[in-house]
Amino acid sequence: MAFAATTVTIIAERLLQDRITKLLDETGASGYTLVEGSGKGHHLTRTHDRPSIVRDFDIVRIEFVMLDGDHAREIAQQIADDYFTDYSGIIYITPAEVLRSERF
Amino acid sequence: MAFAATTVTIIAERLLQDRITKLLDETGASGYTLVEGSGKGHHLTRTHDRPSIVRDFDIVRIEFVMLDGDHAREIAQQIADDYFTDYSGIIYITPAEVLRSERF
Amino acid sequence: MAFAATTVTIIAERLLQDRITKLLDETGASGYTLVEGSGKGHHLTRTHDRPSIVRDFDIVRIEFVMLDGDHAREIAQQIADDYFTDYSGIIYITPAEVLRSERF
Amino acid sequence: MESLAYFAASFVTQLQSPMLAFLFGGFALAASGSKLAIPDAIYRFIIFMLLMSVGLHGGIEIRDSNLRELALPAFFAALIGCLIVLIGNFTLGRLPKVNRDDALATAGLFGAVSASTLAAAMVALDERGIAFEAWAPALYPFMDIPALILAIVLASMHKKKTAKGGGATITVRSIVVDSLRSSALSALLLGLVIGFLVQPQELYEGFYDLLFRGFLSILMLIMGMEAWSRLSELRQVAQWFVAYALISPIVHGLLAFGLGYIAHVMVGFSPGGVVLLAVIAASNSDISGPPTLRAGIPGANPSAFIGSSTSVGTPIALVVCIPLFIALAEIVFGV
Amino acid sequence: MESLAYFAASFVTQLQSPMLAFLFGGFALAASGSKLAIPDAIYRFIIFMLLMSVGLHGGIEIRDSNLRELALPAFFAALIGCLIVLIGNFTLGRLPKVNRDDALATAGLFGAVSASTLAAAMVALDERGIAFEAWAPALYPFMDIPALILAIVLASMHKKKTAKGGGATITVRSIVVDSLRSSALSALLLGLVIGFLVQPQELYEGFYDLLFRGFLSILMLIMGMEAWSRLSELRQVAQWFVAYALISPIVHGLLAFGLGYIAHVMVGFSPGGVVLLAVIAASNSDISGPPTLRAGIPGANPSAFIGSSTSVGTPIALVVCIPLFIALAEIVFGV
Amino acid sequence: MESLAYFAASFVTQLQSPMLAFLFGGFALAASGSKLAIPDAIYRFIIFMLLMSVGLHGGIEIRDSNLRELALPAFFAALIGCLIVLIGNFTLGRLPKVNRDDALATAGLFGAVSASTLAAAMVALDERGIAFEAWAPALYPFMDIPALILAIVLASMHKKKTAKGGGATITVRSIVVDSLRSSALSALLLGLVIGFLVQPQELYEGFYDLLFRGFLSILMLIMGMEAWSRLSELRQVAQWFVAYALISPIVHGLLAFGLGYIAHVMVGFSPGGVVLLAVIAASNSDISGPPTLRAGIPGANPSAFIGSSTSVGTPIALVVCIPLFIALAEIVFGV
Ligand SMILES: Nc1ncnc2c1ncn2[C@@H]1O[C@H](COP(=O)(O)O)[C@@H](O)[C@H]1O
Ligand SMILES: Nc1ncnc2c1ncn2[C@@H]1O[C@H](COP(=O)(O)O)[C@@H](O)[C@H]1O
Ligand SMILES: Nc1ncnc2c1ncn2[C@@H]1O[C@H](COP(=O)(O)O)[C@@H](O)[C@H]1O
Ligand code: NA
Ligand code: NA
Ligand code: NA
Repeated sequence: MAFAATTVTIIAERLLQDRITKLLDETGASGYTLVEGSGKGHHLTRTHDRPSIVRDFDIVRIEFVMLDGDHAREIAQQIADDYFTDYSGIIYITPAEVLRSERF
Repeated sequence: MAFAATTVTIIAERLLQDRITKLLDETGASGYTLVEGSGKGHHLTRTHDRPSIVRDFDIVRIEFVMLDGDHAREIAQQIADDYFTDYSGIIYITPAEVLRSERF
Repeated sequence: MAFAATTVTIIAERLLQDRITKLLDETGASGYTLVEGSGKGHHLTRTHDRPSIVRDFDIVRIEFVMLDGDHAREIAQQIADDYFTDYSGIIYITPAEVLRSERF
Repeated sequence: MESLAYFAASFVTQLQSPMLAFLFGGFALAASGSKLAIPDAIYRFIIFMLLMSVGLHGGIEIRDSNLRELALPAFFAALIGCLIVLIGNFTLGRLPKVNRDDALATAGLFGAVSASTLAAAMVALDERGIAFEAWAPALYPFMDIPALILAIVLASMHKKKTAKGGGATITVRSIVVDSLRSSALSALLLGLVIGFLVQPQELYEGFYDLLFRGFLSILMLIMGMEAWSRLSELRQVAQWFVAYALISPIVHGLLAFGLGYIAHVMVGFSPGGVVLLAVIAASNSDISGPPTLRAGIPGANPSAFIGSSTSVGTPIALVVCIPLFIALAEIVFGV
Repeated sequence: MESLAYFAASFVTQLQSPMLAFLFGGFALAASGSKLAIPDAIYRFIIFMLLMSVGLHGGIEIRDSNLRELALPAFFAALIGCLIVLIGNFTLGRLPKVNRDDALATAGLFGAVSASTLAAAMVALDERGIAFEAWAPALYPFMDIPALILAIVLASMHKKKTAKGGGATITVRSIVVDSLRSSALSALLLGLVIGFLVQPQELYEGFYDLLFRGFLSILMLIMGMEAWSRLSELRQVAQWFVAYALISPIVHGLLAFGLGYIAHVMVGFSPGGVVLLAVIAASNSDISGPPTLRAGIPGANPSAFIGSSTSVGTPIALVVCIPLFIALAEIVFGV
Repeated sequence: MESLAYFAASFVTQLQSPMLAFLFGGFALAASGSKLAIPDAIYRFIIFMLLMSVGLHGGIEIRDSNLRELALPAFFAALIGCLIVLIGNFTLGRLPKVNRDDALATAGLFGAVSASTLAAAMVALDERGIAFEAWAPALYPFMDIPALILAIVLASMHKKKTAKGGGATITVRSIVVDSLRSSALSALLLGLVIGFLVQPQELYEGFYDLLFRGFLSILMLIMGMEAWSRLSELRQVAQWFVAYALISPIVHGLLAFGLGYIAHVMVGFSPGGVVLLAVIAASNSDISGPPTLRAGIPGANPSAFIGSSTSVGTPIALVVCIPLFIALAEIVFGV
């Protein structure tokens, strides 16, 4: 059986990774998944595959899935408010369905 | 022209990668895409960028797109039933549209 | 506040990466995010973690988010027309909402 | 009295070895939140280089050695592997708040062998000038595989007894195959075979051996950093696992030292060989063990067995057990 | 008769070289499903080290050599590159069930050159004590680039003839540039230039040359594993590709040996140089070739050309051709 | 007159060093669009190896040196770090179209130190046979940390004055900690401590020092490629940054040379030490600086400070400053 859920995707600099995942832990996300990437926006072009001892500017893509869509939105809004005034990054929210809802 | 389709995203331990992709091959998914990542859920914190000779606990994110949404859901359910009783992982399903439908 | 937006996901061979991102720059996408992966479709099985001096056949997953859904679809269609007749790859489009719309 | 002083002196001298300095350096870096990280690709390459080197050396030397001497130590290695799992099952496994699956997986891991600890012990023996048989490192799989098998078999027997049955059926064959296929054992065995067949003395000395100690120093640094970082996993786990990880390496090692002594008396097993047997008993598997156990005992929580082995068991094996058994050997065998 | 026995003996001795042992080890590991994997970053670094080393050495030595001697062998190299593509087009390309694009891409790949095979041949010559000109490895691009160009040009001519036209237009210039920009040729040429200009003898000997054989042994291991793993690609491909990959390296190599012999007689091209020319003819491109061909002949199925070259062509070049041509040189030139 | 000719000759000779050849090679590769890429994991490993090596060497040697002599040069290093930031603030920061945050971040970066440039200078001194104190590389943090602190403090003072306040509050302590935790300084300090405590002479010589120059040559190649690739970032940035990056390394270096000369006269600071002080002043931080500044001055555009330092400042430091200061030292000190 599939249950309605909400997926939030956060694209940010690695610099923020620890702070964002800490916030997710505290606000009660049941988990998150993170992949590393590159990207381009208004600032620096970030290239994952280039030698870079400074990995803090690399892009991480963090996604979390939640059954409670309103809560997910609140968390997303908080991240946007806390970090995305000063730092680079985007957030988007998509509807989804999940299997095995007891995991969330 | 865009055609309605369904995207299934599976987040699992690398341990299961071969079994899941084999199942996708057999059940007739026309393809899949896999990226490596890290994550946190109810168990171990998995960190992709830490030295780990034991890569079996790393997280893989597998997604496949299908025109036939019911079939996609069946496959998703089968993976959940076969593997996600014992092992870590989540599955979610999102609606999408695809271009060049002859590829699927 | 959340604004309606459209996400386009392009899965292609790395061979095409520069051409696709250049097209995105020119057609006015405000940014994009890219992760590396592996995959299987009708052709070669591509394995990201295997020694491969020939990285051109690796899979890249490029996603961009746009407020203007019609424009996003046009860009997607153009990529499909320009590159996906000869080369491997798929494109799919999903609806989303974004926070901080001024970034797009 | 005198020998006790000698023992203490030997132990303390060994604590000042460069290898342990790198291990402690790893603790310090991780504890201080340093951003230094040795890339994963380098770590995997180092493991390959070390095991290939150990294998090649063994293979090259083995030509001149009497392989029949291997029989008794190999039998003892297998025996120890099984004993460790049984001991773990009857001690750790019976403690309150300890899940049986977790206990068996942990005991299996401590019964199995760490290639990195083995390499560190070989360098430490070298530094003290204590010889060992060329085939001694090849005792590794004889202890590793039986321990993993027994742990998984006991877990599935226990499951059948208690639960509604079902679950994956893991065959003994698949466990053996899985272990042999692990990156550590593959490299070691391949090195042995190549070393034996083509005797690549020059390649071994000019490349693999040349880089051995340097790579080991970096591996020690990584192990130190990993040990510290994984401490957090332990918070989620019953305290008993920490106690087990602190004590059992020493107990297992002494047990093996005793059996090794018997082999010394009976078939002339060398003092260095006895130390290596004790060290591989004291060590816990960091490469082949975890995935094999995860597949074989899916009910076990990886935090329990990985946390206690990486963060506690391995440092104990490196810092306490290696110097201890070498000092012991110097007393017992007068080397 | 005697020389035949000598030939056979030389061939068999060479089969016992450590490098081939690592190659066979790679087959064995992959066949047994071993989890050992050399990280991709290490693989790419090894390729860089080997080609930089070959380049530096060539550059350092080239000062004292008469570059006019290069002209004839370089011309022959280009000729062979073209001949290989033409032969492929008229044999493989005309066979039933073989798509012309696939055939041309495969022939282009076999006309082009493998840097790894070249490095292996240089070590093998060293081991047998057979000298070659410092500039001989620099014959590489003279064969590589013409082969790629001709294959792509023929494919686009064929397409224009048969199909409705259109498609990407690839210029000869862009193919040349693409090849020279490939990581293999870049490193080789950069090494040549640096070696020639600043003569970094110490750096070369103390680092690049020091690690050369060791890294080559690991590269051989990787090539063995890759060869086995890619066998599955072959299943999707007409059997003719396998036959072509089995036979053509030997044919191409013998052809080049013949032309090399002519250069020996005419301009004193060294026996070792003749062997290298034959080996680069027998080899197939693993670095610059595949992406250039993919871009230039988009209709060709990469499974066809990558499967047959990596899994069949390369092992044949390493295991059969190198020892064969060296043994042949020992007979013909009495070295 | 004569000494000027000598100066010019020394400068030109140094331009032919293998290290610079690799740097220029990197420019050439990137400019030609070569696909050669040294994997990120290798780059990070090389940085580790170089700094660990520098640290170990310093630590081993430091036992015999009089550490009181360190005081004045260390004080000068800190002074220079602060002066550089102040100079940047009052020149670059007051120019039209230059955002103050960008100016301060850039000045902070140029005040901070590049480990890679330091390593290159050490090899260059070695090649010219100019000695320096074992502890001289340890001057690094004394200049690095004050420069970063001052830049961030000035930026936040400026923000408070002009803007509505708010924003992250960064403490001096957190900047110090961040710098010490960076991968470069961690490795250097760990090496110093291990070298000092366990004196791993053999390990140092047989591994870290053995590979030092080779790895440095690859690092130079990477720096050349990076410099060229990042040129595009500069297009988005005011021209003044380019001018600053061209001129300031030389000015900063000469300033430091002068203070170093004073230390030479007062406490006998060695000629090689003076050169190193000048080079670390001329260098700009590629490892610890950028992330610390990004966190501390979030309003600064990374394109501005990364583009001008990587693409202009670093090449100037390597190509112009190192040979210049060495030639100067040869004249001034007659070494
Ligand atoms: N429209 C977009 N679609 C997808 N990713 C984006 C978009 N805009 C920005 N990003 C990502 O966010 C990162 C930071 O953006 P910026 O701060 O604008 O440079 C970029 O490097 C991209 O990875
Ligand atoms: N709510 C979630 N959102 C996104 N990813 C999740 C979530 N829960 C679990 N995961 C992923 O699934 C993996 C295994 O989860 P677990 O078995 O709960 O430890 C985690 O490491 C995450 O990568
Ligand atoms: N149905 C699908 N779902 C997800 N990814 C796909 C799908 N089909 C193809 N792909 C991706 O596109 C790549 C190229 O496909 P192909 O040209 O069919 O080999 C594959 O390697 C996959 O990464
Ligand atoms: Na053990
Ligand atoms: Na060829
Ligand atoms: Na500086």
